[in-house]
Amino acid sequence: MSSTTQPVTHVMPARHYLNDNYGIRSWLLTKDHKRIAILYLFSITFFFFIGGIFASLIRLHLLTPGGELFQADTYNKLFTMHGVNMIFFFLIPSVPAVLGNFILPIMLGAKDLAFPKINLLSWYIFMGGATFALIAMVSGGVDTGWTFYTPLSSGYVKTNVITMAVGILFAGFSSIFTGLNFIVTTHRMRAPGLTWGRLPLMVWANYAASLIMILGTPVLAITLILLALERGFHIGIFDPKLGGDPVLFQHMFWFYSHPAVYIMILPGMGVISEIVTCFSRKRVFGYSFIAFSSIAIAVFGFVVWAHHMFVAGISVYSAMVFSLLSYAVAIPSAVKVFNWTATMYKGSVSLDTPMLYALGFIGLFTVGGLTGLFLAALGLDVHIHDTYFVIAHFHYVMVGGMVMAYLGGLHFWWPKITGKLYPEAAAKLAALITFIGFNLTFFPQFILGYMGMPRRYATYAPEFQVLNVFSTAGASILAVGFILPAIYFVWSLKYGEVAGPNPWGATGLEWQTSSPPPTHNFYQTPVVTEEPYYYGTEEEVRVVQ
Amino acid sequence: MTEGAHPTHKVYYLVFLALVIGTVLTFVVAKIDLGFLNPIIALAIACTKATLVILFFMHVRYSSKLTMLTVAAGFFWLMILITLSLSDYLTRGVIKP
Amino acid sequence: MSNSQTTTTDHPALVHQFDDMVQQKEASTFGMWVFLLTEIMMFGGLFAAYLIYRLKYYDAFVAGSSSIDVTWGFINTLVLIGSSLTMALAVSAAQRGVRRQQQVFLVLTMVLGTVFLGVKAIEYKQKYDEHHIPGGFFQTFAPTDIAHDLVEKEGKTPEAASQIAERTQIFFCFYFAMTGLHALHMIMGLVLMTWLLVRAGHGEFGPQYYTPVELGGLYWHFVDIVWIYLFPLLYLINRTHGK
Amino acid sequence: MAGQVDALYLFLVLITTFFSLLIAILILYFAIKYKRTPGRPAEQIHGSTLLEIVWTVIPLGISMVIFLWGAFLYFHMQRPPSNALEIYGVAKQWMWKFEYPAGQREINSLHVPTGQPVKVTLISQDVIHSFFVPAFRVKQDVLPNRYRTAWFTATTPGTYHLFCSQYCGTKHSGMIGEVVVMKPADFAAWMESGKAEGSLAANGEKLFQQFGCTTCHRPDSGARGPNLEGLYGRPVRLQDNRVVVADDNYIRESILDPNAKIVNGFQPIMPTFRGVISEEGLLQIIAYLKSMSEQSGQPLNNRTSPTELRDTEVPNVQQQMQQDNQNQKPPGKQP
Repeated sequence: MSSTTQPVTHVMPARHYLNDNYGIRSWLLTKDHKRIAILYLFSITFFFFIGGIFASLIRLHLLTPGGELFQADTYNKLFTMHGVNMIFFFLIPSVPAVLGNFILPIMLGAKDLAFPKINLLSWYIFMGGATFALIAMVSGGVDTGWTFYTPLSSGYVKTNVITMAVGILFAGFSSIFTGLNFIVTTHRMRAPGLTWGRLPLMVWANYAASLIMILGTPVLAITLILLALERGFHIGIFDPKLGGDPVLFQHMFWFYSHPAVYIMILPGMGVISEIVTCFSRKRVFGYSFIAFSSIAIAVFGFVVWAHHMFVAGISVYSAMVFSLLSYAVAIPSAVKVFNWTATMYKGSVSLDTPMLYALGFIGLFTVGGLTGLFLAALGLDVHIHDTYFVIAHFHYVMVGGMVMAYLGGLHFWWPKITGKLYPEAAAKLAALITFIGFNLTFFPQFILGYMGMPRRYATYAPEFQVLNVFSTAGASILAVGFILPAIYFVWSLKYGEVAGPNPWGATGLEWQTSSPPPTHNFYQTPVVTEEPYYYGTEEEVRVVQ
Repeated sequence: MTEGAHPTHKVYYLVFLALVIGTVLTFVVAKIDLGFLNPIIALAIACTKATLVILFFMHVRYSSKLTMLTVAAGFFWLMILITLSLSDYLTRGVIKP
Repeated sequence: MSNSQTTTTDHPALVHQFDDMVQQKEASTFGMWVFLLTEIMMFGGLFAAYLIYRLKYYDAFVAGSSSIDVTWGFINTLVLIGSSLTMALAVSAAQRGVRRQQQVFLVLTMVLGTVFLGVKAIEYKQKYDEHHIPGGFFQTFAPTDIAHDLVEKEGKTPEAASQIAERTQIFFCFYFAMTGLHALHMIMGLVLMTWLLVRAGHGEFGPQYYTPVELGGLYWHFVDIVWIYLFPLLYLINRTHGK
Repeated sequence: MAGQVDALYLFLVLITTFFSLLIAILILYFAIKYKRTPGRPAEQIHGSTLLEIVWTVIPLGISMVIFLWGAFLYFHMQRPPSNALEIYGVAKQWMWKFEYPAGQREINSLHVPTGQPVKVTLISQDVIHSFFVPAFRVKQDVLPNRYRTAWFTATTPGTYHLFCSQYCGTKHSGMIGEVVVMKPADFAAWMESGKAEGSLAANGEKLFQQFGCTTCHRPDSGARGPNLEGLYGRPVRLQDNRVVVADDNYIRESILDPNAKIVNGFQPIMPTFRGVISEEGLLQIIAYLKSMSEQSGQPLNNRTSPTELRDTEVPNVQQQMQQDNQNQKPPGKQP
């Protein structure tokens, strides 16, 4: 790390948001976006590990074709709860509600988000939803799959679907409020001189994701309400026996849940843009193309949902329309990948931990994105739909993409959040273990999928076993890669080196204030005079020496 | 720009009058058999009424472009939801399996 | 603009994250609009589903719609439009800082809103008496009267009438889901009004700060707009014959 | 079909490999080549519109090729050939039931001949299932309210997996079966040995009688219901002047929801049979109506083999025609 080799000893600032006041009330009633981000960090880390335990149990169970570990219905509950947990209570809030919440107002040079009370409220709503979800989980679990397809979920299973739906509904409203806050803050609270063309790409990406949150989530909300009504009162809206159409549920569900994958990945892309520029010491290649591709993904993301339904009985014409539109969303993603790669060209590249995660992201997201083309190709999707190919694809995007980006971002801004540096060697090791474990876990699943192993199977045909064993082995490595950071992050709080305001020599307003920042972020409102990622000559003199 | 300008009371009363007339008109037209035009007219009147409320009662006529864009985005996304869902339902069975 | 004559950086209602009242008002108003955007999508999901089933079961939707007493819906539309007017006037009064007028118009708005909900309650009671509540929770859905009317007034065959009547269940699903969600918004609106009324009583609103009333107005008008669409979609699908 | 799907798959695998390697190699190359060294600052580059255009247009071009290729295959998959061997499948939690027109029934196994297209018409009794035979690259969700079809042509004798691929509840992973592909001669022998008590059409005819359908659906001019002879597969003009084809889904709807589509010139006087006739019963009635169409000289199904199928059907149909004639009664009251 170039900056830490400099003979400068930093000291923690005397006053910052963490020591401004103490006590449980000062946290639970805080309106400081940074503290709310910390609250979110604890909450979603909890859910990440719960979901991770479910995942480990799933992988253990699949070690043998006969699935001796659990009964089929226990297994079904495990994958349902793994999905619900990870998607609604970890992935969707991960970057926006933790990193975005912390860093976005500072990046904008604002004192806080536009509506701090609503921000706090959104955390409480999230925790309310989490409580419902936990109640559903401990009181027998849910076994519908995270997709809740009717009429199975509305009339056939006997588990706590309604409780879980209410939990997800709450989590949804929490993300609506986060998105609302981000959008208003981005529009109305930028520092003087911070024009749209000077916004960091992290802001653009979170803005795009927020658009999806506010436009898509309400449709999920109404869908879940209808599902709960159908299940509770048997009103017939999705029940074929009463004239309802179960496929309509899928339309309404995927209208949100497909764009939702962009809620998950877009903020991650924003993180990557920050990291790649910083550790290449270079302005980003094609700024406006990356910025607008985020918006393009958000908009196009809404017109592709039925590619989850090519074999569900939708009309042939409609399937063709949705397939064609699905490719429209692939292009902006490709543009981003190429631009990040080009950013490294003739840079001054340093492979610190965040950069390792970022490079991992680019590679794995490329594979994940390209395998999405398989699933959007109509004739091919017929074969691989609902097989392990789909599982592998979205884990490449969600874990290989989003979780990598989240971890990269967490390492990148950890010094800013806590004022301390994590141990670099351990972190690099963890990044490497994660990368290897991830590929070993999920790459075999592409092959399994093409061989025809359907998803959500508690037992499977013996010929699939070898690849499943690989996958389970990989999962155990991956688990190590995820547990390590939890350990050394906690360690760094006490023993970590003091980071100083700008350990990476990065640009951006968040690095101009102290680490950790003061409660109102800046002692005086910053004025922006440069374009983002201005790693110009003075910078080189200062940082590279 | 500031979203502070408001119309006069006279405008409010006129809009109210227009809304009442629109309501009565919807009611009357619904009783006359115009075939496929019935729902179209009903929705056209409803859209007009909604536009009046949005423009005057909600002051969008006097607001920034951003507000107008927000309103437009709402209806645009609603159209995405409706048209693309219908693109399935209306073309089902067109190609004989 | 009206509120830029005086300095706006030392108003008691200014919260710390904003630089001045102008920024605060712009942010709050925009926030409300973004919130209404989510509301459009939430009702939009119902509208889309409604449209799909209406195309599929048109006869049943006509029959179900015609079984509702249109007079109540008509009255309610006028009531709600009236409340929108009083709300707009309340905002105007707040902007001018006339405390008495604010209170009068807010109370009027609340009265009209309550009248609307009262009428809604009467209608729901009718549905209950007629066994038109879908699902088997409150009572068994039994649209025998609709079938009877179809035979008597529309000249349908008994078989066709009973099949159409059976399908009105889906129509009533939407009737209750849409008007129910709307009524829920009305109730939330009334809570909001009460809060505004208290603050107006303290004389908090004036030319420099009336954003809460303005936002309450935006919300109330939005709820009104939803009803403007619900009225023809639920009450007037096809009234050209029958009662 | 499998070969064509595999070809597209291979094409995509090549594309994926190429671009993944391209990106990976570039990243590694840049990371090493432009490793941070004191004294060599980064070169600030804004971007290049030309490059942006290149890497927008090339992926767009490639993806359009993939789209057209995939759409072409899909279109093909959605249109079963007319000479297909027709099999009916009923899915329920958690088993598959298959019925052959000649009356053979199987549970969780499906016997098909090589070389001939096989069309499976599918319906679910409860939740959504999915008919998935990986070896034939065929998958189709099985809905509880509409018939869906899947078709394939098996080429190599053997036993293949049949999976339910749409999560359907507790024993989802137990809802598996096998597709047994046999040489045509073996298949014919198997069909012969497994013959049940009556063909689908014959059973359908029994139901037709039992539910009194013949009271109204008669070939004479005074009938209160449309004549169903020769109906199957033909266009029908409705009361509102729309023309629909009388396919499986139409017939199903007309039995369960008779008022939905009224044939021109008839009154909506048919009661619904929802909840009265089972899914299998509906399939039998459809098979019966289909057999009446084939009998009345309008073969929609130019089936060529195996001939045994026709042999088992024809006597039944004749028998049923005789019964029809016997059942002729004076026309009922005109509405």
